Amino acid sequence: MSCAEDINLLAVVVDTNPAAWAAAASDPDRPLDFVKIIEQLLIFINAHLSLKFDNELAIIASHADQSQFLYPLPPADPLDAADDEPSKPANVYKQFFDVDRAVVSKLKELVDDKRTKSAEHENRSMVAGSLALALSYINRIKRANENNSVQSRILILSISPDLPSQYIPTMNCIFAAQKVSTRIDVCRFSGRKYGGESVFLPQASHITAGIYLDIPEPSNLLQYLLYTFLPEPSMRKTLLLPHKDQVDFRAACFCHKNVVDVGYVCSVCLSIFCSLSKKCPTCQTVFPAPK
Amino acid sequence: MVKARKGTLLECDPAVKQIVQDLDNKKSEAGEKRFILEDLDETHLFIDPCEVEWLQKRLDEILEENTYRFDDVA
Amino acid sequence: MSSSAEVAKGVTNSIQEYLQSLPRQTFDQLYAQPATCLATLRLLPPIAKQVVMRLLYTQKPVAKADVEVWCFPDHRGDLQDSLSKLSRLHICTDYEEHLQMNRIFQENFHNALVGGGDHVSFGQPMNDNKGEVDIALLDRHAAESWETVLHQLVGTPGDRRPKAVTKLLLASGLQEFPDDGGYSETNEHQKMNITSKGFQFLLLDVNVQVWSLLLQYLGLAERQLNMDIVQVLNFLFQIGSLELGQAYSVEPLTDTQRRVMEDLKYFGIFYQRTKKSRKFYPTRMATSLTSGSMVSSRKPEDSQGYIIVETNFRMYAYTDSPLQIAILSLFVSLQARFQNMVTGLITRDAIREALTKGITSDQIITYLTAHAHPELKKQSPILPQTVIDQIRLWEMERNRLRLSGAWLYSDFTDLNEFTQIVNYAEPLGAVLWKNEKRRTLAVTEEGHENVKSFRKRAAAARAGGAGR
Amino acid sequence: MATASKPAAKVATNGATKKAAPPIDDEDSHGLMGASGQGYSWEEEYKRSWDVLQEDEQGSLVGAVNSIQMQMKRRRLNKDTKVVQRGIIRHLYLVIDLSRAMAELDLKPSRVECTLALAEQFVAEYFDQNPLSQLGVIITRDALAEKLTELSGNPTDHVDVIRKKANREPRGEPSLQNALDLARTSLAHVPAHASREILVLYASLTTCDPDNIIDTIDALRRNEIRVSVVGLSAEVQVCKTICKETKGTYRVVMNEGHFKELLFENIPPPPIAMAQNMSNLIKMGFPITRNFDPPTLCACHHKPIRKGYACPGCSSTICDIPTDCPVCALTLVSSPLLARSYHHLFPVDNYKEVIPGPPLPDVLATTATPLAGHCFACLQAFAPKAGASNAALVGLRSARYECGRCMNSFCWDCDVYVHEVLHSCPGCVNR
Repeated sequence: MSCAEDINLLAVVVDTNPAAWAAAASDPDRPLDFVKIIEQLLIFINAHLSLKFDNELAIIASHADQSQFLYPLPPADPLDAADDEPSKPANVYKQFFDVDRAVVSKLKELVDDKRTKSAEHENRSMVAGSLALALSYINRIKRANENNSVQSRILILSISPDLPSQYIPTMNCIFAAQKVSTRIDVCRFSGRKYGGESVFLPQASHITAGIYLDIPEPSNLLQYLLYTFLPEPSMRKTLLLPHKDQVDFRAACFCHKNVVDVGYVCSVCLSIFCSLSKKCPTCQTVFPAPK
Repeated sequence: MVKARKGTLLECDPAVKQIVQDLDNKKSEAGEKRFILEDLDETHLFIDPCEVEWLQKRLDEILEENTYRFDDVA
Repeated sequence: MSSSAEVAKGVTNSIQEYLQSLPRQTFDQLYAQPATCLATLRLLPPIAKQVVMRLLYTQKPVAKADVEVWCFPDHRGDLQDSLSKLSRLHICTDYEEHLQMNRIFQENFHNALVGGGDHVSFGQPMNDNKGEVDIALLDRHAAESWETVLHQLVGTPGDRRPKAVTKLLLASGLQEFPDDGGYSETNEHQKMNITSKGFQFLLLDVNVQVWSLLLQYLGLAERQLNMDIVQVLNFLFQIGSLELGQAYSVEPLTDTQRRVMEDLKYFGIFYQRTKKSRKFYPTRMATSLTSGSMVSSRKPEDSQGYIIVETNFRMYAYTDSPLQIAILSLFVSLQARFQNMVTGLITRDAIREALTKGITSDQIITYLTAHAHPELKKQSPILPQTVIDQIRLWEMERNRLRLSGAWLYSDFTDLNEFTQIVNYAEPLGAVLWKNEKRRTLAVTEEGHENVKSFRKRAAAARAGGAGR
Repeated sequence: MATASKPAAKVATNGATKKAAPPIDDEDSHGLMGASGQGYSWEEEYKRSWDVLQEDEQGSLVGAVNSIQMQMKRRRLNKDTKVVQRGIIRHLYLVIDLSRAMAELDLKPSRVECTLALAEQFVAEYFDQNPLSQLGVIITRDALAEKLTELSGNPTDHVDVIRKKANREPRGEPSLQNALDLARTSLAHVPAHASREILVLYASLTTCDPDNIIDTIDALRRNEIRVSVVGLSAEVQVCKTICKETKGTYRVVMNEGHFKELLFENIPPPPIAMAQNMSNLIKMGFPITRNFDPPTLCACHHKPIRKGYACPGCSSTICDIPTDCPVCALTLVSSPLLARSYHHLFPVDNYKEVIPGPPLPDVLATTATPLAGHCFACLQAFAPKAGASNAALVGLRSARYECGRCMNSFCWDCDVYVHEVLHSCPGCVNR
């Protein structure tokens, strides 16, 4: 089967956690401007669409308290209904225009949404939820094109720290992605006031044979995107692309969230602890006293 | 002196060559011009390019006559 | 097995070849339109696409050595091919050891990506308030028009025979006048005969058919109609980027482009409600023109496969289209026709008949594969192997003669001269047959000129040598 | 009814079990009618598949085909989703009968080919779902039992022995007792926190044993070993007894598809009975990957490797995990391996099918909360229930399922996907 005929599906997960972006904008060393990042991302997405007529796309915003499809829009969305209002100018390719408009207006909606302002959601990003949506969507596209092979991949633009409560769903998504050989590429921003080391995401890219890239210079984001993340999966055998050797497979204990080398695992629920205890706090199993 | 002639080189198996030669002879008997210009070897003939089309058609017919066939289901 | 991919490659190549034959200045004019840049990009091989994307935002020339290490060592050859293709299409130029992207291409492709610039190359949409034209109508229009063209090609009696179609079919050698008659202006409805090329054409995929006719049209436009080739090409690439079901304004088009539209209307590429309408609708044929691999991997519902071939050489075709049945009857002996299907046998006679018309076994197999029923497509190989082999065997048994135009050299007086010529011609691949004993040699027609001049030179040298 | 066409089962060994298996009563055999809705393959009549299909009013088959598909999919759902303690760390011996009875051709292409092919799939799937578990393979023929592989966590070893030609020839009589005893002694040293299981694929109706098999059953019970049997011919009393006594399951296959179904039922880890709960905290090491240049020798196989793991306990070099450190005996795993098992522990609740009621009067319709127009996860639009023509098709598209916790609606493709592959509810994860 030649790979020229494959349909390429790219699912982009954008971290839109307002708190993290606010912090990033005020970073002394490497300030990040959300609008500029999105502009560059949109060019990258258009580049993906321009490679082939058949290329498919999904963009999902991983917000502080929800995940939201930015593109494609859900059927019967009011934005769709008001289709003819802003007529497409003659100097834009129709597909690009649709994507850009959908992303921008949906993002505006998200930013204006008052619900997210509450403090408890601060610094959370629903990456696991977005991954789950992305995988469901990929599954749908694959089913719809049973006769053609669909090459899918996921790109995560991440800025927020890991959310320990999402560990299990995240891992479930990673294994689901691995099962359909969907690579998870990770593009991670980190500065003094944002980002920081992620434990989940390197595992995601490692297990699914994706690429993990820390962006050292956010102003050149577009170049990083075009160089590293544009080549479709079938090109990865041909082009030399960065890869991360050392992946931390150590686990964090459930009791103190410390990263442990040697831990104690409950034989019933597999929770990891850093010290011996009498009762498992996760599944309430009572352990016999150590002899 | 070296002689150069334009024509068509025909490569075939010996059986077909015999048929072609037979056709050539028949043509000559009928008083027409021979089309084989030169008999090169077992499997090669040099022939008149004008007759190629006719030859192909004729050969096809002869081979067809000699093909065993069973009646296809109607 | 992906025969449609091969076909698609063939078309892509023929477009590329055509483009490569154009002069450099034409390219600069072409790349001034972002839509053309986008369409050209989609014609490129995958590595070349990535190279373009990487160089797009690089202002300075990049050292070739740097580009080379982008690839794993065992794929360097592919990279070189891609780079040479880029330079032949004048997207990148080599300056000694550096690569520099064509500024015009760079700027306008960027415009395409960001939707910038002051141009109308992606078409000026118009509101269609009446909503009378929907996609189904466009599809029907396209299918009907194209079928009319094909019917005209096979010579089904009909009354719609637009001059433009006649001219193009003639120019592309798909049809010819019978030997006895001749073209006469007075008799336009004169029957023309389909050529063997025409039969082969019938078996191609629709997209391929469209493109091969369009390429003929381009040639015609340049040589006979005195059109500006840049405008025509830009227009063709532009319509590939339009959206199906959307109305577009005729206003921004140049006169040339309007003429092109007029000519191509008969092929079902556009739909206009009335002749003088200010707007036009591209059909699916138009919008899939530059769909990357040309043959879009996702076909609309109605063009799904309909042919089932069994190992016992029976063929069932779920179709009621007279054209498709006519095409099938070229190489299948049809047995029965039902309301929605025809059945037939793939017989030796039927295949032989097709072969005598100049159709090759490969074309038959490709056609059957491309139009195989989805159920059949689940198998691998798609067609039963016995049937494929048998069709090939039937072709081979016809080809018991191998013919090649040749020049026969004989009566060499001198063995030396003979070996001299053989030694000269053999490395050229010009020797078809030789016999040392009889001092006879057959060379190819292409090699004949070389051999002739070599003999002259040799004779002169000998004469000179003898004279001294 | 099933046994009528088969020779009466006999157990031709010692006195205690030497009685013919009683015929299965009718209730039971109805219970065996698999979810696939097919009967025993030897009972099947010549099937005229086209008679099953019925055209709808427009003469189309789409509706009929879809409703059949839907029935097939529906049964996959509705798994048990109660949160129960499960033995995640399993030690299982797969016992394969390779007696003459395996040469029968009632399963296609033959019993033995079918069994071994399914066994291969079973091994692969077993390790995929139970990454911390171990497996061994035992065959029995010529009245002997032979251990092909010791307990280990490497699927390729097991698949290799199953594929070996010498291990695929059925001959002689099987010995159930020998096989069970061999498995039992091999499982005896397994740590208490792990579950011990034996899975027997048994084709013969007899067994050729050296001793009283009832004693073996007692020994198995003492060792807390669970024995499950998948029978390939008719039900055999002795197998039923063993399974009952050891809390295993005994099922008899009806056809190839049913065979696979029954075999794969043994893949999810079994719940642990409270009485045998030997839960414990296990000390485990989480090694980090290391690259070696120049290559170094691994402590486990003494092969040169470039990439490996360092044991956090003793720093010796290991080539692959999961394993026990050959030097300090620490169990070495990685966090993803643990995570792979989590979905058994925290399953997603079954979604409820939502049946939109009859259209409400307009006044009410505006006040009632509208049903979502599309699937929450994949944006697939739900077709409105309109017109009775090809109702099955519409039913398929408009079927919607609702998560009881996040109240989001899903299409049935996503329902299946969430429960079979994703194991997290896309709606709940986003809260």
